[in-house]
Amino acid sequence: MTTTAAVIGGSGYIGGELVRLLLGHPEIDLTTVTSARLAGRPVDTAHPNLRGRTRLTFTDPAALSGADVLFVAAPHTETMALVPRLLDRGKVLLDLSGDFRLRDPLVYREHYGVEHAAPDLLESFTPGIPELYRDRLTGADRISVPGCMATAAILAVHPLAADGLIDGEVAVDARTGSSGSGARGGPGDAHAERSGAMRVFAPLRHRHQAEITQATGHPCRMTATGVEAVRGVQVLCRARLRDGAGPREVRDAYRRAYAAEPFVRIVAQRRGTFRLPDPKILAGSNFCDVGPVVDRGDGWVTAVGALDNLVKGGAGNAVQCLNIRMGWPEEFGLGFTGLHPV
Amino acid sequence: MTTTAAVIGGSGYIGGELVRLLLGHPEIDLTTVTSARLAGRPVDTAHPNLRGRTRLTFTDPAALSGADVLFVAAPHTETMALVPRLLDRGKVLLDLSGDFRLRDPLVYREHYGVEHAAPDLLESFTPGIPELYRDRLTGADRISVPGCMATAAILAVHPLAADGLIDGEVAVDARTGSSGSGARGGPGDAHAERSGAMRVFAPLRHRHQAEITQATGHPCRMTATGVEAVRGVQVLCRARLRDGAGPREVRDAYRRAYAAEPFVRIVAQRRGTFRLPDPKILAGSNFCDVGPVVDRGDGWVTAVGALDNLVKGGAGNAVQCLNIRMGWPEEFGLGFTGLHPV
Amino acid sequence: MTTTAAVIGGSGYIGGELVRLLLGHPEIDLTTVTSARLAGRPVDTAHPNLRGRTRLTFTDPAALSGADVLFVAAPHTETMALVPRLLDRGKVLLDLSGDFRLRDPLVYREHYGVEHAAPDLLESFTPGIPELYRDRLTGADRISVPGCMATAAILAVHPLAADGLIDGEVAVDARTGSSGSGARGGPGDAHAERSGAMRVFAPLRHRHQAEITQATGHPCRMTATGVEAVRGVQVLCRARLRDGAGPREVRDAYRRAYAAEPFVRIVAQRRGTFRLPDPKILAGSNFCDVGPVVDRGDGWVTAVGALDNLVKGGAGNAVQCLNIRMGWPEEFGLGFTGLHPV
Amino acid sequence: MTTTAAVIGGSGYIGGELVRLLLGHPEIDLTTVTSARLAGRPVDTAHPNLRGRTRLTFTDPAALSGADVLFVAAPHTETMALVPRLLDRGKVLLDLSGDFRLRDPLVYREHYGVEHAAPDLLESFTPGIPELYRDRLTGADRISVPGCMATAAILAVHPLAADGLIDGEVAVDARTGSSGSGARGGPGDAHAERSGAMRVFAPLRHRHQAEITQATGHPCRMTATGVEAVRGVQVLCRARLRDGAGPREVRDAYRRAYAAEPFVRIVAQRRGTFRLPDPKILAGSNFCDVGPVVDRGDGWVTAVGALDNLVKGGAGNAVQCLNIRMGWPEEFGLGFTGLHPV
Amino acid sequence: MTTTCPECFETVTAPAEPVLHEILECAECRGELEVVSTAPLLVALAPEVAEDWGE
Amino acid sequence: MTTTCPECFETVTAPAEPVLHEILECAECRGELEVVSTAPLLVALAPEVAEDWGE
Ligand SMILES: NC(=O)c1ccc[n+]([C@@H]2O[C@H](COP(=O)([O-])OP(=O)(O)OC[C@H]3O[C@@H](n4cnc5c(N)ncnc54)[C@H](OP(=O)(O)O)[C@@H]3O)[C@@H](O)[C@H]2O)c1
Ligand SMILES: NC(=O)c1ccc[n+]([C@@H]2O[C@H](COP(=O)([O-])OP(=O)(O)OC[C@H]3O[C@@H](n4cnc5c(N)ncnc54)[C@H](OP(=O)(O)O)[C@@H]3O)[C@@H](O)[C@H]2O)c1
Ligand SMILES: NC(=O)c1ccc[n+]([C@@H]2O[C@H](COP(=O)([O-])OP(=O)(O)OC[C@H]3O[C@@H](n4cnc5c(N)ncnc54)[C@H](OP(=O)(O)O)[C@@H]3O)[C@@H](O)[C@H]2O)c1
Ligand SMILES: NC(=O)c1ccc[n+]([C@@H]2O[C@H](COP(=O)([O-])OP(=O)(O)OC[C@H]3O[C@@H](n4cnc5c(N)ncnc54)[C@H](OP(=O)(O)O)[C@@H]3O)[C@@H](O)[C@H]2O)c1
Ligand SMILES: [Zn+2]
Ligand SMILES: [Zn+2]
Repeated sequence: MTTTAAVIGGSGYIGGELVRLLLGHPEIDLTTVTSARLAGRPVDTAHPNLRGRTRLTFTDPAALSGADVLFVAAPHTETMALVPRLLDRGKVLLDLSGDFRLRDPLVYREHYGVEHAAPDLLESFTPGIPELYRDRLTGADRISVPGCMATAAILAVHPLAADGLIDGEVAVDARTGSSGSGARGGPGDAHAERSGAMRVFAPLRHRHQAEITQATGHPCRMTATGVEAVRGVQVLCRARLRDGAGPREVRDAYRRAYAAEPFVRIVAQRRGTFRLPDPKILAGSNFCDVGPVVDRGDGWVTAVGALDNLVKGGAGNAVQCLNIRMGWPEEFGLGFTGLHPV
Repeated sequence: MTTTAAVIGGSGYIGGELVRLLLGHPEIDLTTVTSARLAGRPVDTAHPNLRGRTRLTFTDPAALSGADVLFVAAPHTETMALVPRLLDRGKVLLDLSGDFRLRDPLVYREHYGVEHAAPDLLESFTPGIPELYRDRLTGADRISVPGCMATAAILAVHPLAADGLIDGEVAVDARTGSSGSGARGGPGDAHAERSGAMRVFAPLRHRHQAEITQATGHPCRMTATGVEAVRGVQVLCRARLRDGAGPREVRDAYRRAYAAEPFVRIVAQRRGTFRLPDPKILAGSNFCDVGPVVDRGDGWVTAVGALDNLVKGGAGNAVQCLNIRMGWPEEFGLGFTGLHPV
Repeated sequence: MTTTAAVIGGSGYIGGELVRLLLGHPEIDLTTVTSARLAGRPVDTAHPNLRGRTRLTFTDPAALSGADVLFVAAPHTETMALVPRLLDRGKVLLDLSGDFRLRDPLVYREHYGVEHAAPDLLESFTPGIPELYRDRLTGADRISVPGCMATAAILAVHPLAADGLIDGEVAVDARTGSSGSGARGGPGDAHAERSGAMRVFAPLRHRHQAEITQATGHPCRMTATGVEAVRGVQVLCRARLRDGAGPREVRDAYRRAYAAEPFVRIVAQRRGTFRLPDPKILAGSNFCDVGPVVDRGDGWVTAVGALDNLVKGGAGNAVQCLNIRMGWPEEFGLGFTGLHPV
Repeated sequence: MTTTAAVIGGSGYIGGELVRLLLGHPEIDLTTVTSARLAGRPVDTAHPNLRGRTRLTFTDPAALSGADVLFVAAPHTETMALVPRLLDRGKVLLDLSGDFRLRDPLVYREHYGVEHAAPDLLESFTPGIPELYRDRLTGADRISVPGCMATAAILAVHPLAADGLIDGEVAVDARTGSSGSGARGGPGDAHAERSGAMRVFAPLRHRHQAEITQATGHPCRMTATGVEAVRGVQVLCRARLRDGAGPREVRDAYRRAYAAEPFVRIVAQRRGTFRLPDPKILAGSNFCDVGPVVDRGDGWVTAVGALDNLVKGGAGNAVQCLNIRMGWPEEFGLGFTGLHPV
Repeated sequence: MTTTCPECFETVTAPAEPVLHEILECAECRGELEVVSTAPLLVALAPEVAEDWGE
Repeated sequence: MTTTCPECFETVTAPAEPVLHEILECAECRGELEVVSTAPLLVALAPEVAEDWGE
């Protein structure tokens, strides 16, 4: 018996990626995809890659009846008003916005500039990070999937933090493609303006730094730059190794943390063209590649992380969380391995 | 004594390019740049490359007082209403829109879908094509600069047409970058949608084909595809050689036509990476590169043309026309040669 | 019981794509991947997207023992010497080079500049075009997969040709990404030279035109241009409709030809951003999108085709042919639908 | 009376840019451009943008006779052997390699892995950084132009360092386009591999960090990533403000340092698409844009710098240094302002 | 009338008779400045329109 | 015979009879390892081929 699923915010970039993945998922029957703007029109109107793969049409969000699983892919600050009304429409709810990621409503207000509208719900959400919270996810009915750059940074830094190998602050330098800002762009997103840009759109205090701190326990200083790419996030995370920690401890920490992980690969090689994580070869795949480099001279470590912001940085990660929650094989719906060259 | 100039539509892409070129022109004093949307704000708000090069602010079009030379870079179908009101504000007017390019108002209606609002003015405009009409331009007070893809095709085909080397129809396959659609893009111009695209936006009857026919005397069948580039137009023009015409006649025709032209280069080489015209190396320059290839087997010729749509395909060509009109050296303001690599 | 497969030329771009697809194929056991240059080293050395997906290492071609199915992805003009030695190493052989595509050795010499080394084998190969030769493929032990641009053009034109809707010559204007020239580039393939280029590398008589003529029965005049893309081919094919053929007949022909085809989609829409076939959204997928546009005024048709040169234009098409040959579901190994945005 | 100039290493990317700039320089007569590989062939063979602009052919380096000014644009570690033999061939020598940038031969060995071949000459070179050493450059006969990323970082950090506003180490995160590696690429530079990449090619201890330390007096920790671009370097430099230093002191420091600089612009705006330095709009121009952002909360500053690696990061900066040395207006030959959009 | 931009500390020139809540643009940092007092002239920074990338 | 990669500390398996100065590749970090002693088996990291960008 299949499980029914609905995607709220199905006309957006994350919504489209959810639809793509759920259509290929052996246990899921995707029944509803919402869009107010495109209600009644075929889903492939917004997602031309799905032509020939589905005959679904968009449902107006107001007409949503319910499903076993709800994926919410709506804008932040709007989602916190939506979610309370959605809770009884599905058994499991996965939110991909920023609204239920931060446990502390004060931190939320600091980073999103508005008061949280449903602070009581915050504690009921489990962070959608399989590599850190797999056990809790098996029983979670409300899952909040982290931000794309946050996921890359958390997975890049986690082995160091978990093993207590680093001291103090983590500096995160993030680069992202244009799909990270969603399908509703402003004038700065026009191709002629954005193409080939290196745009430091967040020179400091990017919102995701609060998520990184929450997950790793380390203060975080983060910048974010838009570079030429549609999909793809890369983070460079620097931290000081604590005394006694060196290349061997670092390598061991990564191996231990990720040996059994289906979607994290350690990439830190000495030869070849792709020596460290590069999102170029990850488009469409659910991998997060991570790789540490230790400066033997001065005891700092740089951990590189890369992923596809719409997959492991969003829709794919949500599907992986659901697979864990339902007890399905973790790879279901996530078999695509990425392309090279591309 | 310098000549004063005004740019109407100065916040757009063509307008910005005109400002860039006119600021570097030794005979011109750029006094007015209009924008309704940005009136009062610095010109470098819209054109960040001009930071430190000008302190001009945008003037509301309604407040335009006048100048010796007016460059009009406003949208087509709106320009024909503007121009009559502008005629007494300047001695020389150069229009860059499509509104005064076609001599026949019926052809205009066929291609622009609306009735021409100032048909009586059409005959008073001289086509801004130095290579074909240099003599007429020396005395022209109203100049209509052709479309970007039209210019490339006209210059690519002209030697063949002028020497009567081809018969019948010319098929033009045009490719263009994203700046060709101006600064006010729609959803399809968003980076994530437009990046890496090969978008056949005009599978037939692109408007520029009427200009090509008018200038070359040959019927024209034209398609246009948006490819990944911000600047740059390339055309492939195919025609049947008339009997007796072969490689030698073709080469001779190009040499004769363009030997003395400052901004047309014949590029048809047998070695190297850039054998035929490629707009990649033309960004910012006023060159139109053209190169014919004759199929010795079957008597067809393919003429390739390339240019920067904002320069030789628009603003630069307008400046060249003005230089001719004023009796200034034709290269004034147009000295930039293009970059490699880029 | 699974079927064993070997990839000869496994370090190249087509080879890597074959490995990717075959690793995901439910009936295939990929046992051997050859490379002389990288013999003994892990397959993911050349194909970093496969990290974590395979532990195979490259085999020296000389040490190849055999497999049920052989995929040959070696350079043209070299493959015709290889194939005779390979015939007894496998039950089914699929060649992806140009060496066994043209039935007539004289046409081969004309287009490849050398004498064919194994002309007697030519007739024994079945063209790997499921949409035209599905029946023959069910019994074929030697399959020659067509060229990437040829496949796009053949599938774009086939319904018109099969229904006798067009007269005379077909003009094909092809655009291709950089992976089309394989992993062994020359100086012109360097990123700084190739990026953003519009390089007319074949202004006339591209080799694939002979394949198009052979498959459609129409003479073909073909140009090919490298544009900015890594993967992706697009063709614009123009032909004159015969008297009496119009938009309705054309639409019907496409529907009839492709109604039941799993990997050809008819894309010719009047709204939206992706109205006609665009390879941008096909990367990694086995679709060939085709779309005809009829000029009601003058009775010409432009058929647009698009595909991923490494998938439907090569490796994916080969796998589809094998699926037919083996009686497996045609989609096996080819489920990836493509991404948007990307 | 014009000054004669020669470019050694004229077939490379820096060499080509020098040729472009020198051909447009009103005081320079470019007499010699060397290349061993292309000796005797036209200069536009390597630099197709110069077609129609010069009839020079390449000279074999062995046949170099001499000129008033020598620009040396040869590979590092090879240049230190060349320069001693060149010293008597010209009055002024400008080296663009890394060989004469570091005053201390031990630091050179540490970063270049080989012993310096001409350590006695090191002290005789003046660093080619007009903004720091204009006075010394007026009398300099040997000038060593800094590295492209080093120049961006030095100019971004200099006002902070000069005014003593920062403490301790500067962390530099650099991004660069593909032309930074010169015209002789390896397999990793192929378009299909490099396009769209985010390649952390120097996760630590990039050579330029020694130059940054030497010029600013601060220890430097530097990473470098290749991103999608042909031209363009961007650096993010982070440092801790010393007690008492805040936004006002920082802004003042930049204004004081660069008020009169012709080629440094302060870009740190609160509105618009290009708020902080972005190399996208600098291609071909000699500007280095710099912009500081102060975190009012925690007292750190992030200084962003951007330039075109071949111009202000190399050839243009060399020409500016020469202009200072010769007492010519500093803008001679460097008038191009950059394009937008592009 | 002039005052100082609270963002970049550049001098900002207001029209002769500034109006309360009028918006000025700082020529240096292009920040939008709201006139919050006219005598003396005082301005406050209007909120920055942030880009919303990478969520 | 096995030893430990000096770069990534992964176990490296050498052929049965390793030869002095033979080059092995570490399966984990793909570093080139030169056999510097055979009994006991010891390997040293061959120099990395750096990319040379941004000069
Ligand atoms: N893009 C990324 O890389 C990424 C990664 C991880 C997480 N996220 C998060 O995922 C969410 C969606 O991002 P996106 O990039 O897909 O944005 P998007 O492309 O702009 O899509 C937004 C979607 O939300 C819908 N929507 C808007 N307001 C709504 C409301 N009040 N109620 C219900 N639906 C509403 C829109 O539907 P209509 O058609 O009705 O307008 C649209 O389908 C955001 O919270 C974002 O922060 C994005
Ligand atoms: N882009 C090209 O490659 C190219 C090449 C050759 C010719 N052209 C032609 O040049 C013209 C401008 O093209 P573009 O690409 O620069 O377009 P654009 O970027 O959209 O700019 C249009 C400009 O026109 C102004 N404008 C709009 N309506 C106006 C009106 N009613 N009166 C006065 N000004 C008005 C706008 O000013 P506000 O700030 O007030 O909105 C803006 O400055 C078009 O006719 C186009 O066809 C374009
Ligand atoms: N690229 C495309 O879009 C495309 C599409 C359809 C068809 N094709 C055709 O597919 C074939 C492969 O193309 P490609 O783009 O993958 O080229 P590629 O990247 O250059 O790869 C060529 C492969 O052939 C191997 N090879 C070279 N000489 C060989 C020989 N004498 N015997 C056995 N193997 C040999 C190479 O292995 P080593 O490691 O030993 O050098 C390498 O694995 C070509 O015939 C091409 O025309 C290509
Ligand atoms: N690319 C940048 O962004 C950049 C920026 C600043 C500084 N630099 C520095 O500038 C120098 C040139 O860089 P590039 O990017 O232009 O490199 P490139 O494109 O590889 O060019 C190197 C040039 O040096 C010549 N050459 C090689 N060996 C030589 C020798 N032994 N004697 C004389 N000439 C020799 C080559 O000439 P043949 O034709 O004879 O081979 C070629 O003209 C390097 O030191 C680089 O570090 C580069
Ligand atoms: Zn200000
Ligand atoms: Zn290792």
